[in-house]
Amino acid sequence: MTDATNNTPKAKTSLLTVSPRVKKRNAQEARFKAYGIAAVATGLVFLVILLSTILYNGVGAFQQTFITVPIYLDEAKLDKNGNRDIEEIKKVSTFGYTPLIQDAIFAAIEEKAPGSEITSAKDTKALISASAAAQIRDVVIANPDMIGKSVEFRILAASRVDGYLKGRVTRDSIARDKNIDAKHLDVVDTLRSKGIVKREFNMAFITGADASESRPEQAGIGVSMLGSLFMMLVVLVLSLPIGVAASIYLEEFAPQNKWTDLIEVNISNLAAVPSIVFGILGLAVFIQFAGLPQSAPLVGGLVLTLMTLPTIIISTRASLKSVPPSIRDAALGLGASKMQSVFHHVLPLAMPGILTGTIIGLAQALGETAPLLLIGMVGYIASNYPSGPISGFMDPNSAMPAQIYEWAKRADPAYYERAWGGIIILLVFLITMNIIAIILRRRFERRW
Amino acid sequence: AAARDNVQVAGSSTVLPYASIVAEAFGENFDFPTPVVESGGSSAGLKRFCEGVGENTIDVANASRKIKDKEIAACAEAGVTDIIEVRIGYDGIVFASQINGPAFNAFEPADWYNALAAEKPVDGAMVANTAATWADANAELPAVEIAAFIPGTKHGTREVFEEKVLLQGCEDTGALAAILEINGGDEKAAEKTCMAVRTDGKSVDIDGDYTETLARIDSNTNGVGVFGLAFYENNTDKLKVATMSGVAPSTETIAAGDYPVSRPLFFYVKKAHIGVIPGLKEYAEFFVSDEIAGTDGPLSAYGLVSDPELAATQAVVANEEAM
Amino acid sequence: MPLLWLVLIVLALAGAGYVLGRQRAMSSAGGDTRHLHSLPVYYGSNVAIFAAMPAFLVLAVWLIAQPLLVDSIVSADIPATAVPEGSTLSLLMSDVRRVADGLDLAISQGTIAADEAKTLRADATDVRALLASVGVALGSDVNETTLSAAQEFRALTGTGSMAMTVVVLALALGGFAYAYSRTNKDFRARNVVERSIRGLLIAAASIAILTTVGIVLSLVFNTVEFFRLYPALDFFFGTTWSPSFGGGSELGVLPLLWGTLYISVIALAVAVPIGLFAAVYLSEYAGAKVRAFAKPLIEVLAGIPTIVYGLFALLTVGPLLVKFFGSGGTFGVDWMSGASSVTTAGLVMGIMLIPFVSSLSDDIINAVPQSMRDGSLGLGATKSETIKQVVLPAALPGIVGAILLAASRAIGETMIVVLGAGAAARLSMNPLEAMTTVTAKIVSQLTGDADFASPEALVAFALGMTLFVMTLGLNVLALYIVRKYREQYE
Amino acid sequence: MYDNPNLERKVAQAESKISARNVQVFYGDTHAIKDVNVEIEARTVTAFIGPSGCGKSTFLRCLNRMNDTIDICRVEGDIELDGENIYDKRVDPVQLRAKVGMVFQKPNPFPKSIYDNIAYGPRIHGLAKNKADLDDIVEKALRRGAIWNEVKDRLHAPGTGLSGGQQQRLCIARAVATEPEVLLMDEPCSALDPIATSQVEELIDELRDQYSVVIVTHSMQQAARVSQKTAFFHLGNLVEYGDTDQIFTNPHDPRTEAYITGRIG
Amino acid sequence: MYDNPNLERKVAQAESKISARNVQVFYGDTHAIKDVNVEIEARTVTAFIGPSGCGKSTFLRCLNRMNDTIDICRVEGDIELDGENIYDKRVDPVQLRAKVGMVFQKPNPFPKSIYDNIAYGPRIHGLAKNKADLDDIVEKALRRGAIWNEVKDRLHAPGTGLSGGQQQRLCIARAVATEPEVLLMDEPCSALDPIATSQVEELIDELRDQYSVVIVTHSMQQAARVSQKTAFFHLGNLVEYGDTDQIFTNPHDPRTEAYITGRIG
Ligand SMILES: Nc1ncnc2c1ncn2[C@@H]1O[C@H](COP(=O)(O)OP(=O)(O)OP(=O)(O)O)[C@@H](O)[C@H]1O
Ligand SMILES: Nc1ncnc2c1ncn2[C@@H]1O[C@H](COP(=O)(O)OP(=O)(O)OP(=O)(O)O)[C@@H](O)[C@H]1O
Ligand SMILES: [Mg+2]
Ligand SMILES: [Mg+2]
Ligand SMILES: O=P([O-])([O-])[O-]
Repeated sequence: MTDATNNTPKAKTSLLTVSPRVKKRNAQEARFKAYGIAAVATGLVFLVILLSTILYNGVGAFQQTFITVPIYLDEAKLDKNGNRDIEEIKKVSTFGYTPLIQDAIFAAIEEKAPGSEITSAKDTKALISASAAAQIRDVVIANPDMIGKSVEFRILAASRVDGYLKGRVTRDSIARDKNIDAKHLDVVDTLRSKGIVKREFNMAFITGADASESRPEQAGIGVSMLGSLFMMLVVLVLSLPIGVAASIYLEEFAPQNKWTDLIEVNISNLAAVPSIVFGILGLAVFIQFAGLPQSAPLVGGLVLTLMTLPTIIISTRASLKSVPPSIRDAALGLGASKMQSVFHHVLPLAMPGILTGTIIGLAQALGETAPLLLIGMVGYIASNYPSGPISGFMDPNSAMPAQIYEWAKRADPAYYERAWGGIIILLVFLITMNIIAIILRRRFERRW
Repeated sequence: AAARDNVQVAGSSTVLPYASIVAEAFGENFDFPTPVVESGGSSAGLKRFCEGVGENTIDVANASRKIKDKEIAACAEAGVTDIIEVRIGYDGIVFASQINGPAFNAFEPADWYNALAAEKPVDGAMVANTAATWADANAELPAVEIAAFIPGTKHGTREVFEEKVLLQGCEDTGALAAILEINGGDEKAAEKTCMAVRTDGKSVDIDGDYTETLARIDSNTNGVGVFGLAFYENNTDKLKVATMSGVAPSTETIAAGDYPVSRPLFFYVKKAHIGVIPGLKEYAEFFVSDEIAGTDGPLSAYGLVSDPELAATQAVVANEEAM
Repeated sequence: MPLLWLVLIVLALAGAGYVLGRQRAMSSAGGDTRHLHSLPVYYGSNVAIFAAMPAFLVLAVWLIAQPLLVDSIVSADIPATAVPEGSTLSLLMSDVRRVADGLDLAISQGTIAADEAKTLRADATDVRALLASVGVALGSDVNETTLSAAQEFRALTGTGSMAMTVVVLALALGGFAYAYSRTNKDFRARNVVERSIRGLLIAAASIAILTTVGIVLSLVFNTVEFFRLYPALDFFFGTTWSPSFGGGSELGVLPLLWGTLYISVIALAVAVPIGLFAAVYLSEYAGAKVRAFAKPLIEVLAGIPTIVYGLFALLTVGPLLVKFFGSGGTFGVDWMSGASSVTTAGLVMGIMLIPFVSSLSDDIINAVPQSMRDGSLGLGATKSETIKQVVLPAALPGIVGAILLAASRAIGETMIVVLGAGAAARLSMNPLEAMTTVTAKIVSQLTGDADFASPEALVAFALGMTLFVMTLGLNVLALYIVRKYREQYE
Repeated sequence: MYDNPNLERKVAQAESKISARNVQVFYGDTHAIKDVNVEIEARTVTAFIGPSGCGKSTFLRCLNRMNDTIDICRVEGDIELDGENIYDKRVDPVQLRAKVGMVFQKPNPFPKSIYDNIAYGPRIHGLAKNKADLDDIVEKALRRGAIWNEVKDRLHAPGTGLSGGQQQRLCIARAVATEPEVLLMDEPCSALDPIATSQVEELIDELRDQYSVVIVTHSMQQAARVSQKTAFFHLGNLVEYGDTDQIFTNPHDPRTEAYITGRIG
Repeated sequence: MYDNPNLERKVAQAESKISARNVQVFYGDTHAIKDVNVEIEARTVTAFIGPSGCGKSTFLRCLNRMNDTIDICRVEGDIELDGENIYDKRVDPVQLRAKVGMVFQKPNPFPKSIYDNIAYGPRIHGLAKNKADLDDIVEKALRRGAIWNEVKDRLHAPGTGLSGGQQQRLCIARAVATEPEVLLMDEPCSALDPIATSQVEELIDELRDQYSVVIVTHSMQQAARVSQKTAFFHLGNLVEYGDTDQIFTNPHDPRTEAYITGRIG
């Protein structure tokens, strides 16, 4: 061992003066770190841009314009025979109620805004929502004794009127609009100053059901939120345990051979299958073969489960793989069974990665529309609130993203605003879900 | 399995707005549950319609075109034999540009043919379309770059656009005759050539919805797009509509047959489900009733061109006359 | 007995089995767990599993099989002449089921007595009105055939349910007794319980396989049908995609594949560097607080509905790019004619994919043991050298997995493509031109207006199948690469 | 030089606990253990010595089937524990490992609290009747692992935050807590200071009253101090096996002699 | 008892390489190193001894600022290398660590090939002009790490597939390859067999010609064999520091004596 002595000691360099090579390396280091910061900042900047766009466009949906007027429930029109027979009252359709409302509004205009250009009751049609008739009919059927009386109602204003109060509709913009005229806006201004027309917080947007194309002012996201909720329950309850169980089997128990390779490739391949193809599968398997009901959140949840499974399995396997083998050895050496070593030690250590996969998988499932298209959850599904958990899973319903997607397509710009409002709610839903997972994840995170 | 008690409708997204208005009113006025109206396109709707009879298939298919013979055959193969065809009215197709954009006020089919054709006959040979501005197509149109947003090949509207505008324009300009001369009288090929749209970016296919077309026109001053009448009527503040062949589009001019570009809308009812699915017949009858589909009804108010022969349609539904 | 009760009873049996099994094991060991082969919980669980599992399995099978059986018996009794013209037996049966359900409901609401329901006659009672009064709407009046079939249906269902209850309870008790009798201190309860768990794990893993089989099956018939109508060669090697309603469409897949590849590559070119750098920064440089804050925020990007990204592409990014590259733009080049382009969609999709890369990679990087880093730092490596040369290679398999997931998502995305990249299929090198992807076309052809039996609609299935096979190839390749470069620490 | 106090102690009887016959181990194509025959006696400490990489750890891991966890590892031959072949299909490796405990070469505490590290084994084997009992077991194990005083105030701190030597003693305590019949120790003292080493050696000596202990060590002195039997491995072969004092004073095989005299100090 | 051949060798001069003054180290609230003052001389082997958990590793890690990587760790006081304060703001820890190399207590080869493990340092520091040069450096380092013969045929096999002792020698070779001025070794021989140990000790002795070596060891014999200076730590305090033979033959502090005489063998 003489070669060491041939080594001439390196020239002494001061620690305080940084050598050129180290300078270069440090510059590299600084650049590398800067890239990191830039990357995080880029992500956050885009987040801010997207979120502010969403908020800017969507907050309007949380307010709505209402008209509060007394309406005379004319017996001659609602109960011709005057015997308060509920079946007969039901025969009067919503079309029969519309004139009553128009009369009431016209009366209010004549009283509060005398001299307006609105000269007939029919002309007030542009001011009120078509939903009003149904609203009043429901009340009357529930309380037939109201007939013949004058009752004060708070009814929705038409979407154009609402848009006028929100600044979306202007006097210029209605120039060629056949649905509303400047005279209507004049009246709205007056009635507003009199407190009859008011813009208020719109709870119905958060709790309500979808409305038809011609009544954006009535549409709410509540029912489809429940649809999403029931769907996500199915997804969570199925995909997390199944995904984790499948990963555990594949990563810890399955023999390593061509067969497991096939499964592995196959699972990553499933992640690349377009979501609409899962819809095709769902339609064939769950509806046509298994005979589950159409448009049901249960089916939606099953389809989304199949779609999210690969995401969860891939991230779970990756994090199971990263648990050091010595931990497994330690447990096995103590006489723990393989199963015990996995469930007691490996799984908790892999939990952060599993939860990340779950967050991302569920986020994807929560925002997915395409597969729902084929199993009948996209469209006009203004169902009522599910009457219980079973009907929540089985009755036709939509889901938030499908609802938003539909709204974004509709012609009336009022729906565009609602679409963004819906996105806000979807994000709140998502963030709530994430926070729970993140809190869990932080409890499991530990570097060793 | 619990029996299904709601009417299940699927199909065309063009018909969806009207169907949703009807379904909503139906739910409000009848004791039956509100029908479920899915969107997903005429093809997908009819496909599910023809999947067979039974509760796990839909009852009604909306379509923005007539059902095809091949589809009827496929239906029959799956046991769906008695189909009631209901025409609910017409969809007007309008040509509109940005409200603040150049003055596109009047179009002729020939303008569109000249602007968008892929190849045009010039001196006995087909040459690629070189029109760069609308003025190149028609000197009276503004001299701005061509930026046309037309329905993508998935939309039935595209077929109508090709036949009623491009092909018509081809004929009007005499190009059809010239092409026939060049290709030796192959009519089919000639028509196909007439309807081929240039692919150099002057014409943009929209596979999305009218909202997408609107967004594109919003951000492109020179843009001209194809819309449904109802959509236009809800967005008159952003869009300016042009006349076609000198006629302004409106429910009246279309119903009268003056405005040239429109198409019928349909829904199809599975006769076998009538009497089994509660409310199915009532829904169909309600849909075509005067209250709803008449000229004063909410559908017309929303932009559907009421069918002048509505009474005949009502009779078809009432008598459950299969095709 | 209502199903719920049955389930509850079995569960109760299982619960009791748990307690008793545990007790028996304990007492056989004289109260000292040390003499037991397994922990007492395993003995309990063993009895519980034997009591519940077979019973529930049979219950599940029964619940699926009984209606099929009853249906076939009842429909066999319906004379062919009773089926109205144009209708089918299956529709008649759904009416029968509805009436039977309605009768059940009527009985439970006390509208009619149970005996009355059995003897009801269609000509004597207005069954439709009766059922309407309990909230079951019927499409037409009930005739005698339907009603008697419904009564038979109820009778059979009742018998079936009775039998099911007996069988399930017997099984639960039998399983209970068997497992209980086997319980003693030398019984290998843990092994038995673990075998059941392992069975569950295998079942879970096979769901992934079944899904694949299902997807292939649901695509393959229509794909074959498509190739019968359209030559496969033209499909695979055609360079034009132009479907038309009148027939004579050209449906070449190449432009779509090219668009898919191009857009995905651009999206990954955005997402992978940003995501990886973000992951590295968050796991290696950032303090605990920054990380706790930034990571979840970035994850929100994955949850924003794609329609928002689509609109963002269409309304913000596209016009911005046109401002740069369009005619009369900042750079004075005329490379871009409309807002839609491969780059528009790619950029925006890349943003959406950032968290796929960053979050998953961050977890994997975090799992690399500290001693690896110490080893490198101790040699005088800078942090970035350590990360690049030691940490990232050690985390490679996981990172590749994350990138694959992002790529998969890019390939499967529709909304952003439709709004950001346009709908026109084109074979072009220019990244500022509009193109489209296979997935977008699957959706549009599937939801379009073409005749559903025509090649224009069926092509969606062929496209799905093609994409499936191609991504399979890509994944095989990725697996091979990971295997080759995999570096296992410890 | 080998002042071994234990040698004087009577080895009760030469009852065999583990007997290995014709054991071969392969890692893929590598033949790591070649035809090893050895009898490990009950109530005896057996030391495995030999140069690094000679297969001591590998052979040790055969004795409680820890090699099962290495995919490419293949074991041939018979290994019997109390006359029963441990590679028999009917044998539950889990049960085997509860009887044959192991301390690994690299300390590998669980990323859990110190308490939970120790309590884990007793919990899964049901050794404690109640919480107090468990506390008791944990304390006793930590004491036997000669680490009680250092950690008694932070039983609920993570086991991974200990110094290297502390971690190793924690692992020893953890193995002892499950009360195995045979304890396999792979260089248990390599990270320990002399005092801790002597405590562990005392523990080993104490365990010998009831259990068999197999210890891999690089320290000739340690082998001489604690073991009654010594096995010398070389390149995968068991070169020599016999009474410790015989091996150290009068090795039969020249390789053994070379190794032992090649030592320093 | 301490047959130390090196003691006779002349220690060239008592030039100080590293001097630590009033060093305090805290892990969060734990005060792990308490007011330590020590001069580490150039061309000298200094041994740190002391019971497990007394802070040897911690103090060692201060000397090349490896403690920077532990979030909760805080160092106070002055440590100078060649008269320059290594905790000075202007000092780049990277440059420092290139000068002050380190071998860790637990072997931690990179998950790379054996060759790449060794070549890693020379590559980042740009020590090799070309491939042949690098091959040379790798071979030399592996020879000095006394592992060349075992791995020369599988330089491109992964470093993690080696036995424990082989891994440790690989890590030593890796540290030597970057030619540090000071080499810190945290129990480098704890996983080694006697022959490998003696090879490493020879290496240490050889390194002393040019470098300073600081070695943490639990083996009194080893400390006596290889070091010229010894520091005895106890509960975070540096109890005694002096010439090795003085410490071992004539300790001033009763604690040192207790520790040394408490040893066995
Ligand atoms: N997992 C493995 N895969 C492949 N070869 C291995 C594996 N583990 C050990 N070996 C090889 O088997 C031989 C014996 O290794 P083993 O770990 O048993 O040595 P050892 O005697 O314990 O050495 P040390 O004293 O250094 O720990 C060595 O050549 C080693 O490289
Ligand atoms: N990362 C850490 N966090 C908290 N405490 C630590 C950490 N590392 C070490 N300690 C504590 O600091 C003290 C000194 O530890 P150190 O590792 O320096 O001991 P040591 O002298 O090297 O012991 P050994 O000889 O066992 O390796 C111990 O009490 C230890 O528990
Ligand atoms: Mg070993
Ligand atoms: Mg230490
Ligand atoms: O959805 P459409 O069929 O009307 O295009």
